[in-house]
Amino acid sequence: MSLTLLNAVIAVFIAICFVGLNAAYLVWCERKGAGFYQRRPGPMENGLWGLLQPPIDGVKLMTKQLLIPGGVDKAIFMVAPVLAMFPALISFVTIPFSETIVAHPINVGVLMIFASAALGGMSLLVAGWGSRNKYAMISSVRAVSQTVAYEIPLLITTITVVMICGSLNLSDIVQHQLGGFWNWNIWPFQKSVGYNLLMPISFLILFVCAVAETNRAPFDLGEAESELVAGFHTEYSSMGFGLFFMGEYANIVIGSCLITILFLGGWSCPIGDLGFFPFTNNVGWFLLKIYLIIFVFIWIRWTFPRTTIYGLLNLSWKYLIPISLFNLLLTAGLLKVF
Amino acid sequence: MSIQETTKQALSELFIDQATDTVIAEPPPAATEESVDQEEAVRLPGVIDQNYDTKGFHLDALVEHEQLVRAAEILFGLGFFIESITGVDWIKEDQLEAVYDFSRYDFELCRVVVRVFIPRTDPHLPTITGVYTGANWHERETHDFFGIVFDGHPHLIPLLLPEDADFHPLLKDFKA
Amino acid sequence: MSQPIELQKDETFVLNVGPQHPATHGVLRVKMTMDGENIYNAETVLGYIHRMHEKMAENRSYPQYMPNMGRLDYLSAMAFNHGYALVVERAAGIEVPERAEYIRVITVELNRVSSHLVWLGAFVLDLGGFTPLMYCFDDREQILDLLESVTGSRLTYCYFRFGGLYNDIDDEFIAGTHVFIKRMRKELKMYAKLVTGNIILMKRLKEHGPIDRDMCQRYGATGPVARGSGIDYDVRKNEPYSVYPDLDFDIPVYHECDSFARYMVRMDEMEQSLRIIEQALEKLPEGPVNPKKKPKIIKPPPGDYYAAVETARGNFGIRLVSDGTKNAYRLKLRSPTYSNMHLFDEACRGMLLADALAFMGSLDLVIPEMDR
Amino acid sequence: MGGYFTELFTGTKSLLDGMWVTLKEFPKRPVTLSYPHESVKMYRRFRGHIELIGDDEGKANCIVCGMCQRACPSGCITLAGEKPEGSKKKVLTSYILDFTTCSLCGSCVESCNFDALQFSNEYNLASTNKEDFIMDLLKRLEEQK
Repeated sequence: MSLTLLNAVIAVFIAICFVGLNAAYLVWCERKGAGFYQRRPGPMENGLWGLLQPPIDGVKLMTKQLLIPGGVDKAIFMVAPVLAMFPALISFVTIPFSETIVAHPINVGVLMIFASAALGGMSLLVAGWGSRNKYAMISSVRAVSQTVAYEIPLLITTITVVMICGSLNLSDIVQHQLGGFWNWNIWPFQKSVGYNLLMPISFLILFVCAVAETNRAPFDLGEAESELVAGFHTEYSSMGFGLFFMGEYANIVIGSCLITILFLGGWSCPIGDLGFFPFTNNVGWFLLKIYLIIFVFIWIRWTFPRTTIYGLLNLSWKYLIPISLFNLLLTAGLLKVF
Repeated sequence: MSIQETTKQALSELFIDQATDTVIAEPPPAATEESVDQEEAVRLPGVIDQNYDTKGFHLDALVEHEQLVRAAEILFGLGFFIESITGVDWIKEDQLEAVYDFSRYDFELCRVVVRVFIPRTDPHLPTITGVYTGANWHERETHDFFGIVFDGHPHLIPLLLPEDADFHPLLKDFKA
Repeated sequence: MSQPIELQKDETFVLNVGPQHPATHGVLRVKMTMDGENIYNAETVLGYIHRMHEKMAENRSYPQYMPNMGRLDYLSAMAFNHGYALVVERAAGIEVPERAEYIRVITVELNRVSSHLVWLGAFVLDLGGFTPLMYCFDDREQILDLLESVTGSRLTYCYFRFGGLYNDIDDEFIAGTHVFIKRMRKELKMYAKLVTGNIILMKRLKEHGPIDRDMCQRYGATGPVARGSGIDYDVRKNEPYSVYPDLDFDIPVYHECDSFARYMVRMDEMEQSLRIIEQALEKLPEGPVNPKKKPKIIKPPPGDYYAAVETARGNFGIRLVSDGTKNAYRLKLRSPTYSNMHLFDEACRGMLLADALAFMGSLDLVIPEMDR
Repeated sequence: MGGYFTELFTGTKSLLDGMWVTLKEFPKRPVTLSYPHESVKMYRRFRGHIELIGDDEGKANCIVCGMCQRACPSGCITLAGEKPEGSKKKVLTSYILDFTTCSLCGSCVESCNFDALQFSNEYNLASTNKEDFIMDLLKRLEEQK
């Protein structure tokens, strides 16, 4: 028992370090990427290629005054950023980075991630409500309706994969896809279900849902800087804002981890385990895959304009949910046949 | 019949019941040598043609202030849109002039200017917001700058000036 | 979609959009009464950057007032200068040499393209897309460099003089303009792919922000706003001035009356402006750019004069009342966005906040010009 | 139903088109200039603040006619001159430009008939001190020599 607890504490500590570093350097990547997409160099001044920018930003955020607007409910106002960060950290506990690197493998890891992701939506509501600001309020209401709408196709798609792999354990799902890229769930032919032509589309649906769940452009209705100033974190300064920021990037990492595990074979080497170093199933492949997905996240963000709330809900209810439901039924049928 | 003639005729009907039958056929002012003040002072209500090349507009209507709304209605019916409303302060004559500019969207070019003279003390005009909704801001602006009160205006509060402004900067006797 | 919703007056709250808000592009304030995210009504509050340019005109001589024009609409300062030059030339009876007229047209049209580029970038930024802004500014930079090499400044040009120009253009400028036109044609295709075709953008603009013909007439809307509502009104065609009658160009008109129509009008106008510039460069005659005889002190005869030009945002009119002295007796500036913005209140009722702000972006507002 | 799938297809295609455009920009070199490290060459006609033109000995060409002062719309030029004994021409003794109100319109340069004024190429004019913008152009001319 105590060993498990210690294990968990160490895991959370490592997760915090990982999340913190990731958040900091993902911001750098985002800014640099934005720069390259926009014909400019991005951060350049601090260190080589601006690599010192994130720590300096961190110092700036930490030394700033934490302003609390007059008349807010202080408890709620203060708890919101923590609530944004906490579920993201929890989720990392179950994510298998490789066969051995996993903090605490849970049999129902998928459920665990979704449970904490749902909690993430809560933080936006709390922040919007606690800020005593009309923009923040509108933003939080938007964000919650968005989360509700996109959790459904996300879950349905995940269930499809879970059915194919026959397990809710994330490690088992990856194990099911080992042995070369042709075994990944993204392809329309599967070992267990034969030909399911909708699998690539399911992957896309999961991807879109991940973008929407993490409140990223083009689904960043919660932030919508040209409409709602800064949305739910309008009133936050200093580390309160910093935590929201870190939470956002942590969520992006979790989202891409989930996509990698469910569809891209997790830590598996794309050409099968050849038995010598880079070509073994190791954590390097996992990280490579998640950063590739994050690159696409950044690419999308700096390409598209923002949708509106009805566009977002239309997409979810008219396209994503019917198609993913159809795929669920199809997969169930195919499972019976093969 | 060109739109200029149609408009002129339509506007002229405003002045028919004014007993002076010479008004309609008033010739365009040929001589501009005499000072504009005298010319404006003797001018009677009516519509006159103007030389577009030198003036920049075609028809010039001087109306009494009770004819103003009717004139706007006529122009609206003929498909004119409102360009602007403004004032001119003729301090020597102790008069304020309100100038309404109208123009057309189609290729029959016709710019119409409607003028009203009102006394400088206690200037009142009827609003034309009932005809042209867009006159709202123009009238508010004119109220800001000249203090002309537009009777019946739905929301006559300062627009460009601060909300507590009680001065009218474009009056010639305004000192900052 | 923004279906007509029964909005309850007693369940509303007031949302102050501006005077400091990212979507208002300046110090415009819109007091929106909202029912949830739907707008019940919107009262525009102007005057945060009001500088009383009209009073300044009464205290400055005619040439001294010229720099003020660039401060009205910082994005198409050239067209505003043109309007002012036109009215004074009309009043004082000054002839303009042909070469000067052509150069005026070239610079005004270049300025129009640059203004539309800023609008495009800022408009897509309003919709949440950041990258096109940077591309637009990159393209605009080429125009600003060209104009800077001729006029000496980048934004408030003050390039026109009564009867002529500040100085002549050189071969370098002509060559640079040809290069720019070639580049811009390519870039317009790129924008069509990146922005115009984008499904998200189309969904946000099509059938949103309706302005019909009747509304335009009542409010006096002009420029791309009117042309997006099926009104083929363009001062350059309807009331030809300068050498526009000699040049072959079309007025893009769209009949959909929505934000997308206004968007398309501006995109097509850039293409047309390039055409105008190309032709004007071809026809550019030799000769002086300033008239041989010009009154030393400009004193127009008493009377009132009117001139209108087509700026990037619509019909800019100037009414000049002269009393025969060297200062104007009264100068009225009729700015296009003033009328265009006025219809916002009526048009935005029942819209969602996001749509209303997209609609506001499609009106292409420049606040200093509105407040004057 | 047909419209449903057409829209799905064209919509997705338009998004991919857009992504292709931005991806093509990704490897290109930036077009910006890292300003404090490098700066653009100013155009010959660039309108900076005005400065006096001197002759070879560094004496100002200005004959103190005051045309520029009268031409200035915002009244930002103050100049004074005196007639030294035995000389016919006035000599400039001070030429102050109040740059805080100058709008760089160039009316002064145009009004000058004696080739005494020109635009400088200065554009690094930011300062936190208001006094920096009250410029003594005569001193500036002397310093240039």
